[in-house]
Amino acid sequence: MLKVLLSRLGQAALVMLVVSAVSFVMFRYVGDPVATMSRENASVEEKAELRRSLGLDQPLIVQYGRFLGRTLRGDLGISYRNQRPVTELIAERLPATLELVLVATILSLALGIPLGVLCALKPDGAAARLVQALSLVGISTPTFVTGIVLILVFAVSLGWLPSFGRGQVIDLGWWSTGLLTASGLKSLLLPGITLALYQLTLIMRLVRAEMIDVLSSDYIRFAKARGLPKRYIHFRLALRNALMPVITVTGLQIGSLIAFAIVTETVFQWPGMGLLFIQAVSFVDIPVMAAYLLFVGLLFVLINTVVDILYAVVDPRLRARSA
Amino acid sequence: KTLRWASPTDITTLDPYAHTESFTTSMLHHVFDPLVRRGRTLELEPALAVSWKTVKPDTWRFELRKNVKFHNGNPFTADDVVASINRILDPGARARGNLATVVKAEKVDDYTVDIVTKGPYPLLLNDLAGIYILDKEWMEANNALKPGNIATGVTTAASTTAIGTGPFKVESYKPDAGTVFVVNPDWWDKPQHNLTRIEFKPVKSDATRVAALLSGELDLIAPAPLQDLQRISSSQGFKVIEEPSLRLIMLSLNFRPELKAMPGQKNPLLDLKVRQAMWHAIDLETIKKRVMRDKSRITGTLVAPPVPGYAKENDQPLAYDTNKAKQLLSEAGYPNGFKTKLNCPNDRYINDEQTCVAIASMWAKAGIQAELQTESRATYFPRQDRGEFDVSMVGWATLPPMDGFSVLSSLLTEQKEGYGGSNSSTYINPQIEELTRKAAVELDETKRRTMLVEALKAAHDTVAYIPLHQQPVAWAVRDGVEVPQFPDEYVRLWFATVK
Amino acid sequence: MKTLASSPGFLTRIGAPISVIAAALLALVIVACSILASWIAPYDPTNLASFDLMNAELPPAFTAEGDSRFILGTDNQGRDLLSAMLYGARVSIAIGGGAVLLAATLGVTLGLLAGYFGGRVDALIMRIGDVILSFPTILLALLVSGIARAVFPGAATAEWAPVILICAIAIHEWVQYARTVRAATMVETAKDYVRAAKVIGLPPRRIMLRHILPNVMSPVLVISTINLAAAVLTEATLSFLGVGMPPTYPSLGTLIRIGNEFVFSGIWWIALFPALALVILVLAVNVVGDWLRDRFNPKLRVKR
Amino acid sequence: MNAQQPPVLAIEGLRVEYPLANGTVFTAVENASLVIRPGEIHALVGESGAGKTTIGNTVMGLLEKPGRIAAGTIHIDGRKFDPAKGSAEGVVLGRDVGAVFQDPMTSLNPLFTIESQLTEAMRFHLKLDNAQARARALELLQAVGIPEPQRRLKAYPHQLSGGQRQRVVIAAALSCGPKLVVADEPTTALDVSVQAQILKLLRDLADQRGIGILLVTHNMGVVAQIADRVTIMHRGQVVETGTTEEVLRRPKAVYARALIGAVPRIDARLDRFPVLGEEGKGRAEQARTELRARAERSTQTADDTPILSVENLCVDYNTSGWLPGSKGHRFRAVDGVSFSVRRGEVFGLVGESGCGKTTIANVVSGLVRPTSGQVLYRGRSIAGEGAVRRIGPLRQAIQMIFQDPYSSLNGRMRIGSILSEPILFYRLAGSKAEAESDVARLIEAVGLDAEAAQRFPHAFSGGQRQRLSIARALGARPKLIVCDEPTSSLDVSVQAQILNLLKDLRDATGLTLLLISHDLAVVRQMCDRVAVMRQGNLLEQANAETLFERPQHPYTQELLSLVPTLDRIRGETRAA
Ligand SMILES: Nc1ncnc2c1ncn2[C@@H]1O[C@H](COP(=O)(O)OP(=O)(O)OP(=O)(O)O)[C@@H](O)[C@H]1O
Ligand SMILES: Nc1ncnc2c1ncn2[C@@H]1O[C@H](COP(=O)(O)OP(=O)(O)OP(=O)(O)O)[C@@H](O)[C@H]1O
Ligand SMILES: [Mg+2]
Ligand SMILES: [Mg+2]
Ligand code: NI
Repeated sequence: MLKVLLSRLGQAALVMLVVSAVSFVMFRYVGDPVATMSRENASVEEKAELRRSLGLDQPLIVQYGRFLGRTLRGDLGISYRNQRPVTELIAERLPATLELVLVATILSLALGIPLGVLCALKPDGAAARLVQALSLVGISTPTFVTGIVLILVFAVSLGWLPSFGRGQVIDLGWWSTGLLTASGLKSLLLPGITLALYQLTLIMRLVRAEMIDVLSSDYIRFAKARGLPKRYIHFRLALRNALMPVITVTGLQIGSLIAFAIVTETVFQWPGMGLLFIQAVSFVDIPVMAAYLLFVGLLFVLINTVVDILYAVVDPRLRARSA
Repeated sequence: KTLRWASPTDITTLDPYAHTESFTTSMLHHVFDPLVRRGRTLELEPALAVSWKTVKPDTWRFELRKNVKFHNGNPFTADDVVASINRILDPGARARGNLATVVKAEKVDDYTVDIVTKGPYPLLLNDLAGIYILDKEWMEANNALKPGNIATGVTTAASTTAIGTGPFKVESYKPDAGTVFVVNPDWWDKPQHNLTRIEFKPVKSDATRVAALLSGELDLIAPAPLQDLQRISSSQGFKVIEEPSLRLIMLSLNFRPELKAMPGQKNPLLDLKVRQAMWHAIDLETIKKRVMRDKSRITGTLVAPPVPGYAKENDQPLAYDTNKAKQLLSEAGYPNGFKTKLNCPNDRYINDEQTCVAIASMWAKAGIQAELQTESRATYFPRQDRGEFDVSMVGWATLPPMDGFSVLSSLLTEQKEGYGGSNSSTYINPQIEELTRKAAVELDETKRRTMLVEALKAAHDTVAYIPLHQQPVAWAVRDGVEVPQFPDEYVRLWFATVK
Repeated sequence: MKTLASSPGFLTRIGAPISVIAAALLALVIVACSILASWIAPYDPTNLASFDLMNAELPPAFTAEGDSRFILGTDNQGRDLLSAMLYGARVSIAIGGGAVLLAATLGVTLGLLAGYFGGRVDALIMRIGDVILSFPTILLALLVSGIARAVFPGAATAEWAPVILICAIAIHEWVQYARTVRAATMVETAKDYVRAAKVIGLPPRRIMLRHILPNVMSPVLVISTINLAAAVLTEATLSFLGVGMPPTYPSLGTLIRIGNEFVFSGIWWIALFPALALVILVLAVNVVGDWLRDRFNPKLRVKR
Repeated sequence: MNAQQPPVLAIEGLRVEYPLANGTVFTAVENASLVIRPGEIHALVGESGAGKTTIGNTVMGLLEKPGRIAAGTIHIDGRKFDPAKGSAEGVVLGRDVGAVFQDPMTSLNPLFTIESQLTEAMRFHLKLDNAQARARALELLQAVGIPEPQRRLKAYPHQLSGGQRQRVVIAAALSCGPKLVVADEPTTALDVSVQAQILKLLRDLADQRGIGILLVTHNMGVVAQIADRVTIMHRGQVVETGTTEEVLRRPKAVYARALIGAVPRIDARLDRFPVLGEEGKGRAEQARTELRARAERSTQTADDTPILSVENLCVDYNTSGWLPGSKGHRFRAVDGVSFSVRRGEVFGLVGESGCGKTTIANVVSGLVRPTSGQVLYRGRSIAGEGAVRRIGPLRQAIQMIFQDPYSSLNGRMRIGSILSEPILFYRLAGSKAEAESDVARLIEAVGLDAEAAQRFPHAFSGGQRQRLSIARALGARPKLIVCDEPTSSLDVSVQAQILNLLKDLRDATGLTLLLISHDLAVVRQMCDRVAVMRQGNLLEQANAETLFERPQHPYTQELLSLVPTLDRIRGETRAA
């Protein structure tokens, strides 16, 4: 156990190292912080001075070396934009995003799995067709359009739900939660749905596809021969066999939603990680981007480790090799 | 009385010296006061300084207002001014360039301060209007006498706390979620507003902002997207207020020996006739009507009317005339036109991409094949700075000094000795160079303005840039909210009233 | 046109239900129209001189204020919307389809390798995947286009844009395929039929491609048909950020994005028609994909 | 014996069809009738592919997808079966009808423990709580003779041997006290002692609880031992039905007579297995002749050097928990086994179910890594210590027939491609067309129609799949075949043909066989030498004749005494 964990930690460190290296190459192409930081009227000399003071005039490799050195000392740097420590910025945004992703994931799993099973049971039924067609319409509509349409319907026309923001939040230590107030919960709904839509469709269709295969297998026939109730066969037995791709995809989705739910967070002005990141990109806030990407690298190694463990939980045949 | 309002950008920091964004400056004006400020008609008027005079060409003396208290109860004195000026002069201060010509501030007595400039400097008051005064005691107590410095890794409490003398106090500041201001009952000035509380929420997405206004979650949105104005003003209970902004949109032209689009050949843009042809070929009227929805103001010069340096006689766009354009091109030796690149941002100015597509299409009719590329501001501006473009879009608002000199010194002069910071197209005109340098030290305002006008005429005649229009500032409010608009796009809620 | 005519017969022969035939035909028609855009489109929207800003935002011909010259109306620049859509579909299909194909091929290959061999190979591929996942498509696209520009100076031109876009999207998307395929491969590798193939002495490559691949394709098909829509929309985002198609050559996604800005002001057609086209395309591809997927499973093959 | 009570199962004029992909319709069962009364064990025997499984599936309403009932009626416990609903009114599958599928390996869900799969039906049908269900599951496992039932309850299907899985399936079928049990070849993977135990269990259930049992089997000895009545099928039709005594002693139908005549004997070794007169001829025989002819002649026929030697082999299985790297416990499946097989020899490996036979086979074919010890092929170590890195060409030389034929055939490939794969891969055919004809020949040689190449594995009967998997092993033209229960689901006649073919190939080419089987009669007829295993250990190793005539180890003696034979027909044994 310990050995496996240690090796995963080592891998995570390596991933983060590569991520930071790649990001430094990338920063050359995302823009120039000096251009976004300096005044409109700034002279060439002023810009050069700014560049020098930030160390941006140094060769890339030197800049990277400095970054690594600082990071190893536990200092993730200061945002160019707000001049606040990057860790503070990320910690500030994490709760909002995690709550949103939680809601979206629960929504998409709670709806996607049963719908997928139903579609698999009656692949030619009218209801199944309708659900599938609707979900496809949902995903081929860009997120910003879905978001706006939801806002127009539920906020402007009906006035039931707020159109943006997190509503009232309660601070529990450093964690600010919107889950404890009515307005916070209401605010979660629209962005949650918007975010869940793609995931839901994907999960639904994956479940459906796998279930159709599983349902034709001998062990399901044997389960039927034992006279087990249909619901039990479909939702407990067969579903578990259909779960591998769902776990995989859900893991990936959770990771990318936490990190890059940019469009949804923008449309709903959700003060989360995606918004922080897109602002960092448009401001070319290199320290934020660098630390952020490191964080995301770690996040994905973590999530994928959990996913790998889940594989073994779901499928005993994989236990021997899950190292 | 609460005013809830939204704009697409957020306050980046509460530290007035740690940024260079005009939006944040305008927001912090609610919390801080400068020595001189702009009034309802944007004229400079006393604020924390009650009067001033030049004791020497390079030394200005300011008499300070008495009985002013900071939000934390500390009294306002000359020490605060000196500490604040020292703070902005620190090499780590991001806004230092806004006070570039100031050498130092000296306390004369508790309520008198001298400010020393590098030689004569006519625009000191313009600059000071954007320099807010912080509390020295508070800075000392919070280790914030110097602004945060990325190079040395120092952060200060000033980034998240604002203690000023202004009409409002910051109650809470949550980036991207909102900032709440409450009225400062002890403000030194007599309030012209009736607000007790301002809830500011950034809403980046245009459509969401409009939706939130219409759903009653906001009282004011600034700016309101042009294409939605129709819808807002036709909705019951809302109205649109608009005014042309100082920001002037123009096309910058490559004056290098070669065009990027035609490597190895002579740059046709070096020929005045070609530049005139390009101007003639743009149908400004249609762009105004269709793209800008009749809200913009067509301009023929490089500064907006309220700005010193503007002259009616310069404000003459070349008439739209495709045939004339073609003829000029033939005369210049390009009967079949030529190829160029046209680069534009797509998230910086109002309907910027649409404007550029329209221009490319109009030029195509005159035979100029413009290969259009649009991109996000983050990558667009650095490339423009590096001069990687042939024809590109530039917007200029002359802020913060709000003076035509800014156009001359940044856009029209050669890149050297602190001049020509944004002149990456390498336009050089000896006459303008000379006038600019003279105007820089001319303390006589009438003489100075004449110089500005003369220089801008030269720019017009040589088609240094092709000016297009002044962007509109359009806001939308719910009925009962009265907010004055200003061409510098500042939101000044100490003039606002709500019912 | 020959393939078009003969396809329904072909499909019925292999037992496709009528809905699948209809969907396949629809998809074919859309693809064919986009390929033939230069011939069938009433105008050439890429010819800048051909449209007039004065014609901007004209409603479709069938509405009261419509202009009979423009069947589906015009966009905000005065381009004929139908022509813009036809040309735009070409871009979208080429880029979306290309990206999905490339990503799926790459992802499936790496996923098979990781799942089959496990151990170090697996760890390496999966950690590369984690690195890739750490970057959003936007940044990868900036990187790809930046490097492409640096390596081939000519790559800045519009002709290269689709290639850059395909690479940029695929580089990000393959991970999803790889991880799904890897999971399925790990399960399949332990099964008797794979063991039987090992006993025959088949080399790993052949076992992976001939034996395991067909058994793990089902989630791949699901993901790729869904990702088609996502890729088309991603292209629009990337083009907006300046690494893709120029605004003078809008794709379906770009038209939707532009149109979206005008929906509020009652100019619905700019967004609606391209969105409809995209939805129809995605629906059709998914219907065909589902059917294909079922055909991969011989047990479901016989008509029910 | 309970002739007055209504039958638990009555089939009248049943006809079942499979529409095929090419549009034609295949009739698997034609006009079949059958009656089972309470307490009666009804044996259904017949040719492989005759439609036995199809009948069983139809009764349970679990006919594989395209299949359909075209005619006939079925009554279960007096109630009419409704084909539309797939069940009879008031008859609950699992509670009233228990089923044992032919393929026990694929019948168990790989993701759930034995315990959960055994107890769930009881929880639903008998409303037992967890503890009760668990206790009953333990009892059942004991009843079917699974050692260490406590531990096995926590095991997953893949951790059990073939025979153990089969017993779990039997236990599941019996768990809710059904009135009718459809048992499709329930003992194919069981050694004779366990088989005897299971048969006794079934007999007792029938006698004491009045359960009716439809027992599909190929083992005439089993039929003789426990069945009350027998129905013989051939090509989808019932050719004979009657009491066991009548049918086995005085079969009337030609096919029935031939079938019974072909039962291999355990009491004496014959040169060849007797084959049904008509079957031995025709295309199949021609194909076999060709196959023999094409097989490369060996240079040296007789040879004493061992082609395969297993030295001190130990194999441990780890059962790890779900956390990566967490330690589970180890289980030693093979414990210090040594033996060697000479070239051209048929070496038999017999023993208790779960004693490690398949594990040894897996090690030999390189699928499982030994914990210690090694395996030498022609003096070269191919597994274990000092194993050569690139086994490469040796792979062709050693082929394996899997115990579970169904799961060893890739469900998404046509039979044609499955069989041609080794041929093409090892370039044993010059061209695609030649490979195709090779495949056709192989298919015909195992007694199937060459048309089978076009079908997918799921469209075959159990025995047919087994033959296909044999054909695949032969296709690679190996030197050594590891046969894990190669004929367990074949009827005696087809079995005889296959075994004869293997024998012939051995004689002609010096093919070596490592034969794992529970059918001691087959072992006696086929093997030159035999090793007996129990609980991972090798107990005894001897010449076949010696072993069968004078078994040394008491376990061997016990095994031999339990072999069911035709002579001990049930009526007699009970009378005795
Ligand atoms: N993967 C595994 N994990 C744990 N135990 C296993 C595993 N595979 C097999 N075993 C155990 O190893 C023992 C030997 O199994 P093996 O399959 O070799 O038996 P076998 O002799 O072939 O039996 P049968 O005749 O029933 O097929 C059995 O007790 C079985 O439960
Ligand atoms: N899904 C299917 N599609 C087409 N034909 C099938 C299908 N399933 C079975 N068959 C055919 O139906 C016939 C009867 O099959 P069945 O499984 O009932 O045989 P069986 O008597 O049980 O034989 P065995 O003893 O070999 O198991 C066989 O010839 C088989 O090839
Ligand atoms: Mg069968
Ligand atoms: Mg076995
Ligand atoms: Ni026959």
